[in-house]
Amino acid sequence: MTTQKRLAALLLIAALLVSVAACTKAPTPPDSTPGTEGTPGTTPDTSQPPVTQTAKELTDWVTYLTTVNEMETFNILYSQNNKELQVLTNCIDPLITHDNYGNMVPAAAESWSTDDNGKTWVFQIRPGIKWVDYQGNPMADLVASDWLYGLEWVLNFHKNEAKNTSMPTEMIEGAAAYYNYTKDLSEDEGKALGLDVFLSMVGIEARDEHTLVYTCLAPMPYFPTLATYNCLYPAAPELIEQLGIDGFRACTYDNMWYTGPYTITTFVAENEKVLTKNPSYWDESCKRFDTVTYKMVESADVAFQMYQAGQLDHVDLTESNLTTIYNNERNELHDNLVEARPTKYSYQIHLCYDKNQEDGVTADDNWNKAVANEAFRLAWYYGLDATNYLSRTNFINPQKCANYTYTMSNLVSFSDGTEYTARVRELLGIVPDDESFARLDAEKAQAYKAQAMEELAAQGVTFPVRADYYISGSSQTALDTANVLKQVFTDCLGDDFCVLNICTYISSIANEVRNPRKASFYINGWGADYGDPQNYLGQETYGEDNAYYSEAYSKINDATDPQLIATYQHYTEMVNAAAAIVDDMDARYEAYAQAEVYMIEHALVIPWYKNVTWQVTHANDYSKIYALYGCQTNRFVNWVTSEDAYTTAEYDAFAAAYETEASR
Amino acid sequence: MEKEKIILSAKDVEIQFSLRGDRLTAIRGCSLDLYEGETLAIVGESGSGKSVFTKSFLGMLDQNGSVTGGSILFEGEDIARLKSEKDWRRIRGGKIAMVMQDPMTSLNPLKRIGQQVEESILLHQQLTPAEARKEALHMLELVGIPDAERRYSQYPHEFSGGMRQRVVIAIAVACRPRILICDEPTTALDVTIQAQILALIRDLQKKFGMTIIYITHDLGVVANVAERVAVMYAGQIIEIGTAEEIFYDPRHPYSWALLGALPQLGIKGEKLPTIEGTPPNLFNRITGDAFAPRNRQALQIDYQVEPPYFEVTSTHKAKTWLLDPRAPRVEQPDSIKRLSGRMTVDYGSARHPHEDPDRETLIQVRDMQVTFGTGRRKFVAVDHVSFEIYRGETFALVGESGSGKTTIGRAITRINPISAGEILYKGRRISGRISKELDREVIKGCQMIFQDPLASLNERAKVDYIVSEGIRNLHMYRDEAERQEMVRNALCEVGLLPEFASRFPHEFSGGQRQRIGIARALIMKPEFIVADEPISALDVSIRAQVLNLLNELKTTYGLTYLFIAHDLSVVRFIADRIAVIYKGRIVELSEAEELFRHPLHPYTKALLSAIPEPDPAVERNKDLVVYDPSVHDYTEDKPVWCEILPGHFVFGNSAELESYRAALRA
Amino acid sequence: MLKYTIKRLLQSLLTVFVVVTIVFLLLRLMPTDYYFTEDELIKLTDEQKDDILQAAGLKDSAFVQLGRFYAAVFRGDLGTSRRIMNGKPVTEVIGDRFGISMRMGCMALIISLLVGIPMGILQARHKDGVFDHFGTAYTIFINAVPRLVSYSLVYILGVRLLRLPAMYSTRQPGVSSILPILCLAMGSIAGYALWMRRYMVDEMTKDYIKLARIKGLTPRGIMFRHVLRNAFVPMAQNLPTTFLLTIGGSLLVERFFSVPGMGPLLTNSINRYDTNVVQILVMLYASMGVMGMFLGDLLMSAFDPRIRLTGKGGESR
Amino acid sequence: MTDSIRSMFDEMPEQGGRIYSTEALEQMTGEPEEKLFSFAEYHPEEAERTGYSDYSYWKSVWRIFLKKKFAVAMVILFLAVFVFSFVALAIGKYQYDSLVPDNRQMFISPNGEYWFGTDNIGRDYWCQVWYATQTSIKLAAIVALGECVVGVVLGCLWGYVRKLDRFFTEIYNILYSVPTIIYMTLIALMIGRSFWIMCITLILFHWIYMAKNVRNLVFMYRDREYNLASRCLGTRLGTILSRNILPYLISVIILRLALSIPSTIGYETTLSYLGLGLDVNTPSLGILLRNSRAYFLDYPYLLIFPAAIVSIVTVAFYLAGNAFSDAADPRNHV
Repeated sequence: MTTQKRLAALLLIAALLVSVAACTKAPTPPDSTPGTEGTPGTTPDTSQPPVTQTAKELTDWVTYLTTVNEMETFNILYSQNNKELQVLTNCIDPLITHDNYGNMVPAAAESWSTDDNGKTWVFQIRPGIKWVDYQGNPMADLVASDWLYGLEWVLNFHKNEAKNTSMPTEMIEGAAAYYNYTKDLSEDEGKALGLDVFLSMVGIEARDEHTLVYTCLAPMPYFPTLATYNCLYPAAPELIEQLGIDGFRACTYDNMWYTGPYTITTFVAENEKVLTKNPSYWDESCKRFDTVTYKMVESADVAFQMYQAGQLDHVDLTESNLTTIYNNERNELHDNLVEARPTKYSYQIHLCYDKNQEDGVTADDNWNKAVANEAFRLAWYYGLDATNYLSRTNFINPQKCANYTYTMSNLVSFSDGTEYTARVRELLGIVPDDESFARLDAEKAQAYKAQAMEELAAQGVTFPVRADYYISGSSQTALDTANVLKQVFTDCLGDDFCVLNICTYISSIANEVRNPRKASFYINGWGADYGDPQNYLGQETYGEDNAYYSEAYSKINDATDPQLIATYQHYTEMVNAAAAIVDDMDARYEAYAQAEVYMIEHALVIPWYKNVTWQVTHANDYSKIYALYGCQTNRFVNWVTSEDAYTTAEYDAFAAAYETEASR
Repeated sequence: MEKEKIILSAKDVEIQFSLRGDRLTAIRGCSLDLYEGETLAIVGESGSGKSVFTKSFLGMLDQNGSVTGGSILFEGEDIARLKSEKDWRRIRGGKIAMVMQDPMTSLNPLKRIGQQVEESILLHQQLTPAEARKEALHMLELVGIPDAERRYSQYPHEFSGGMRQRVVIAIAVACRPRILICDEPTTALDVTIQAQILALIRDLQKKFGMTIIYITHDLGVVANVAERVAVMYAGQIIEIGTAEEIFYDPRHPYSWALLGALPQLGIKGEKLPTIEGTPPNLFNRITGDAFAPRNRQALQIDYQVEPPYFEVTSTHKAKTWLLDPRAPRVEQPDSIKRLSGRMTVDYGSARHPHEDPDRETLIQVRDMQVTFGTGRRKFVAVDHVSFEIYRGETFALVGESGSGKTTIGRAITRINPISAGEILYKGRRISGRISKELDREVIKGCQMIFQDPLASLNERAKVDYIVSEGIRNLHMYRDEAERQEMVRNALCEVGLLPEFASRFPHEFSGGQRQRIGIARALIMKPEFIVADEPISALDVSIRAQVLNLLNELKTTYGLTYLFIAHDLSVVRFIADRIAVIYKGRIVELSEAEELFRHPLHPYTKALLSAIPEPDPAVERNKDLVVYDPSVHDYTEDKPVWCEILPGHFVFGNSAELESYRAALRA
Repeated sequence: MLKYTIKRLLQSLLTVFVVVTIVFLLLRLMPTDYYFTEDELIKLTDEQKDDILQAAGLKDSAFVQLGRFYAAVFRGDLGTSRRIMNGKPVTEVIGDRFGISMRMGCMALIISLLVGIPMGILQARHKDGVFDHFGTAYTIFINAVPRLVSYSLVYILGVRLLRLPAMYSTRQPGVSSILPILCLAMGSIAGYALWMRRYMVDEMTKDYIKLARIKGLTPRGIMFRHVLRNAFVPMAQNLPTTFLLTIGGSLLVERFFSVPGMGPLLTNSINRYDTNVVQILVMLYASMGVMGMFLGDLLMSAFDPRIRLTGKGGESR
Repeated sequence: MTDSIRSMFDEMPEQGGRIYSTEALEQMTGEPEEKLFSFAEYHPEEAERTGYSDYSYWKSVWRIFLKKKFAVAMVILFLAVFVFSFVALAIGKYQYDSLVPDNRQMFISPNGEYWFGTDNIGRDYWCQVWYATQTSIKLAAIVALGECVVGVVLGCLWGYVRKLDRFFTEIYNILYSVPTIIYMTLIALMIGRSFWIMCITLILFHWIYMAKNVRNLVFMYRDREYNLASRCLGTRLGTILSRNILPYLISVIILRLALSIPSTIGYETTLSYLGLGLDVNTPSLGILLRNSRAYFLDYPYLLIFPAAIVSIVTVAFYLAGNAFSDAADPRNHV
């Protein structure tokens, strides 16, 4: 090759490399507001006097999320995941939010009322709320019709892609029809739809700028609790106009509009996001941080190291961290171990009543006969000691995780302040105990076991009964937990009765396990969507399409045992009767409690545990919003914090104070 | 020869290598005086230590070797004692330089030719870069590189082998060394190029007054360049003298053997004198004369006492007991006498198969073309070639490397597919798709012997398997016993011991391996054998063995050969008819003696003139004919393949043919 | 030259096309449950899931989707992400991330070239010396021991002893990049040192080196004028690939140190069934792969005059 | 002896040549002059035998390999670890199959009862580590063998059959130009994770490198003269490949085999770390390493034991492979 050619080759390479390099031009550094600069405010300030009761509060909060929990969308109407909602809930105000005791408090709606036992609901929208951009510049006024646009968006198949439709379609008049109507349109037609058809079909209207009216399918006394949920959030038509349909769905932190207490000012995917106080927020009285920073970490372990390095203000503890700190009294964090509040999920053992063999086709008669036998189920109910299992989550106070009811505690309360699940426990005769699993009754368990073995042997059931339990093949934690569970079965019921068989699925529990009905039972948690026991108990009814667990898990509708079916039918009647009571809430709750007790006493579903973990933190969890439904929990408003991490003693005091205050 | 100044004096040099835990004594007490300005040739077979010995003058022994005894005096210093690279740098280049065997690898492929020459100029002559560049250009011109200005900035791969060797020589000479060691500088080159390089070395020696040590295994080459000749065997110089003395009056039986084995001195139809066996294993201690086991005229004492040097003349010494007055008188062999003119050369009664009316055409090649590659990379290796081979003859194909001669051989044995024309075997077409039976018949009937005895045997298989591979494939035996018998017979046939069957090829010497290759072909009882340069990779002493064997087999079995060679000297000895091939075209084809007597095509003439004659008197006075393809002007007058005399074909256009006819008439 | 370039580019295009099609079809064989988050899987009914998939266009047959995809690509529309960041154009999703991967990768590349190559040279020059043994031990350790283990070691040493940040931070890109860059460079230093040494040792046994010695050239001169450049040629072939692959980022390192780069994007997008991102990423990686090979050949031809880039492949003669 | 002859030689100058004295010669050899200076009998067979060389390729390979002390030591260490993994399981106080989680025993540092301590759910780590060692070695060995078998067979075809060249080159490009992790992820998510799936996928994506290597060698040997000779003799393709070419590839195959083991183990750990490796029911060293990732700052022993074993295995094979490749290079047979 001649020199020229070689030169040409070199030039070509250079050109290609340069063009590649040009495409990779260093991204502009994320906009950072002055407030977010510098180290977070947790650096211990040595010049401060020793800790006093009136430790200084934090003005900036630094928290973390694991990278798998990175946001996938900024559109709150589109999101169905906690990972986005926990951030976005700070950005846009709902009609109603909660306080730290779980009470509904006004947000964008100043007040709400119904005149017909909950068939139509009128919300008075607070005047003067502004939509702002991410830098806090006012863009438009928030008016009642924004909720119309918001709901239209949600229900329009082509705009929100079928996300978040389940609750509105179940509750609001005409919502399902409108959804189906848009689904049949072509994409372009659907996207072109305005409010006209929507308003003519769906039970929602804006009487004036500040009056919003919803019409439900039936009287729904709990409808306002739905108003805390993101499916009933507003959307600014101006913004939709500006960004276009696709653009609005894919809005980003720097082009979306805000009405909430914070705006997102920095976002680096999988690394960091910063929320900054919204200067135009309507509620000037509420306490807010100047900035809230989320650090995205690869694992909880990394978070712990960052906490130790003073880079985070709180951290949830992993098994190993907790063990190390707890077992070593001289550990600097030993006194700072504090228990978090329970998460909103209530975990149950969901039995499958129409199980198949491993081939997924032929029925597993042995199991189906056994599980239809009430004595068999009650042997589990009374015999299984969850303590070791609970220790997986909380080995210091395992009983804090004990769950004796189907409904999650603190969901609703009677008018006298009695908490609903306390009433259920009372009816069940269970007194929670810090030392042992209160439900346990070895004698009864033995008796039921003997009875079940006798009855079932007569039906030709062979013992031990094999119970197939499925876990994800990729999760080490699930395997560890399953091994513990297996040991629990062995220890409590003996290997002659029932043996746990741990199986794995690859990717989809629905396709691989649930639909072919390969598992004997599932341990699954349910978090409430709205504030009514119906949301829990309605999932287990017999013969009803929208009973999620009956349909997807227990397959009770395909069971054949007449006695079992009768029991279920009775339970279903009790639930429906309770649902029909819409004028007296106490009576309604009492009826639900009776139904729940019936369900548990016949061990149709076996309550199992709830999540109470340990942490070290600079924030008082009891000052945070606490709600079991909706998406308000993670709003950074009115938090009580301290420059020094709280101690176990301080937290115990908080808890005690909270209990007293709550029961008042 | 008048006494001149001794420039370098090696005394009792002993060089040892450690190899696989053993010690190998490569040079066993070798002494040599080198005179200023002379050209000394060191001749010997591979493994004789000629190269190692001279490398020790430069400190260029391989890592595992060292001078373990003796001294090498150069400029008043014993350079055998030098250890560090730093010390050696005083000697290397500026004092003693070297030209290595393989020009293809001895230039840095990534540096411009000019720079590489310049580098040694800058190292050894105090010149500015500009002057050095001028000097480098001058050097390039001096070694005969035309258009030096342009060539200066080219890379080695743009040069042919001969040109590269010229560059290597230029680099060595540019150091202005006092001694230039040429280590087989032409072995890797074509005959015509070899002749040119030899001439160049002679010129340069005259111009710069260097002392030259010329190392070669080929006595024919020596006659051309050397004033003095040293013959080495098994790490010792066994005879040394002026070129005339060594060629006309050699005294050591090994020198006789070496000279006698040259096919140039052979008589057609007769056996060449050979040296049986292989050189001794230098791992072992050698007692007596190392050559004794291979010497038919060895004396008892040869096996027991190492002979001293006997001075024949003041310049001629030989290390053999035969010169001892007590020893019986042994006549020099006939071939030596022929050389020294005491007998006349007779090429014997050549057969003329093409004149035989009953001749049977065994192989017919018609208009054959072989191409490699496709599209723009298409390369025509053989271009419309036609010839016939008659039963019982030896048909030789001669040409330089890359001329397509091997391709023709492989096309006939169907290793390479042909792209046009056809090949007939006993009148039946064997090119392209053929029936199974014919395929079997051709496999049986046509066999091949390969060039490189190292590469042509499967190192990982036993001789037994190698030899019986063909009969296995065609199931040419009834049972295992018969197969073994066939293998044994084949081995005996080629002069190997039957017990060799259970050994692996690496245990054999080159000549033995080549004979295994012949046995492999022979066992098929073929009628026709393509011998692809069967001797060119062999040492001179072994060549004769193989040539004799081939001739013997031919008479025994009535074999027909297609003998491919690059060297006309060998061909003259063995072939009945010769075809000369140049760049894929046969340019001349004729009965052997006719070709030698009346070469027509200029390329044939060039090839003939390049044959190294083992006769200093002839060599020194011969005119080298250089072939220049541009003499042909084929733009208008297209050349044709024309039978200019009965049995004598030549390729040329009408004008050329006319001139050839005129030459023949003259 | 031009003709060759065009031919190579067309060939590369074909390879990329085949790779993307294969991955595209493989993706469609994946269970669609990956499209949903755990939160969604807990609550959504199969019907709702179907609706969502239908809205996302993932319900059509694979070939219809493939046709649509290529039609869009042909129009220059690379589509939008669905699960990495909903609705964000894939180009932006990738654009956000590859800058950081590339900066880090380039730093590591520069460091490893600056350290690895001199290390290889020194090792080759002082073959069998103390430094050579030390270097060899290092290369053996790095090459043999699984990366996970050596990164863990770096992690422990860096975080515990040197108190370096365990996590990449956009606020202190300098300090927090030390450990990831160290991990990245650690391996490639070993690679460069190993190959440089090997090629140089190989080169030093060549005949032309003997000739250079015979000329009287000093070992230094031989090293710098002859060996170095020749040994560098085979290294040069891999350089563009290595360079381009820095854009791809290192999955392991970026996961380890929470670097918001390209590395984890690929597995994340597959895990989340974000088909558009996967396809474009595969297209990108495949193009980089083939471009790397092509540029490598070009670069080699620039260094090595023997190589003529004509016809197929960069074959030397 | 040479010296004594020379001195005699110098003392005895005579007219034309210089001669050793008869007396001295007779004395030296013990034979009379007439006998010494008579012709010896000539044995052509002896001449044939002289050049016999005792060089053997494999013997030399083995000899040079043994010279690499460190590599040999590492191989012995590896063998010790491998054998010990069986012994360890037998002498351990707990059986892998009957391990029970026990939250009172979690994170116990190595002691007399738990030689390698306990893990996060209180199970003995000793038997887990050794069990995992066996799994990993088994996996690596199977993958290495599989790669070799597939790679050699297809590589031979690739190299020998010119028509297939294009096809295989395209496959190579496809596999080479895209990070394997894509395919691995897809497969893990589609088919799942298990020991055999892992084996097969690793073989599926790695054979090509072996094949490429083999192909280049076959290319080199394909047109060697001895293969031409075989073709000339009508030897079939299969026989040529297996008898003529394969034996030359053995050293390369062994090298690849040895180097494939550390790379497989390394790959397995990476994949396991990413959650794409074996399923959690089949503990390999990779899985243990991944699990320890969450704990190693608090409980370093959970990392150290598997890491040390992984390192021993991989370094041993790496060194052995390289030592072997040095030894197999005929240039080093000096």
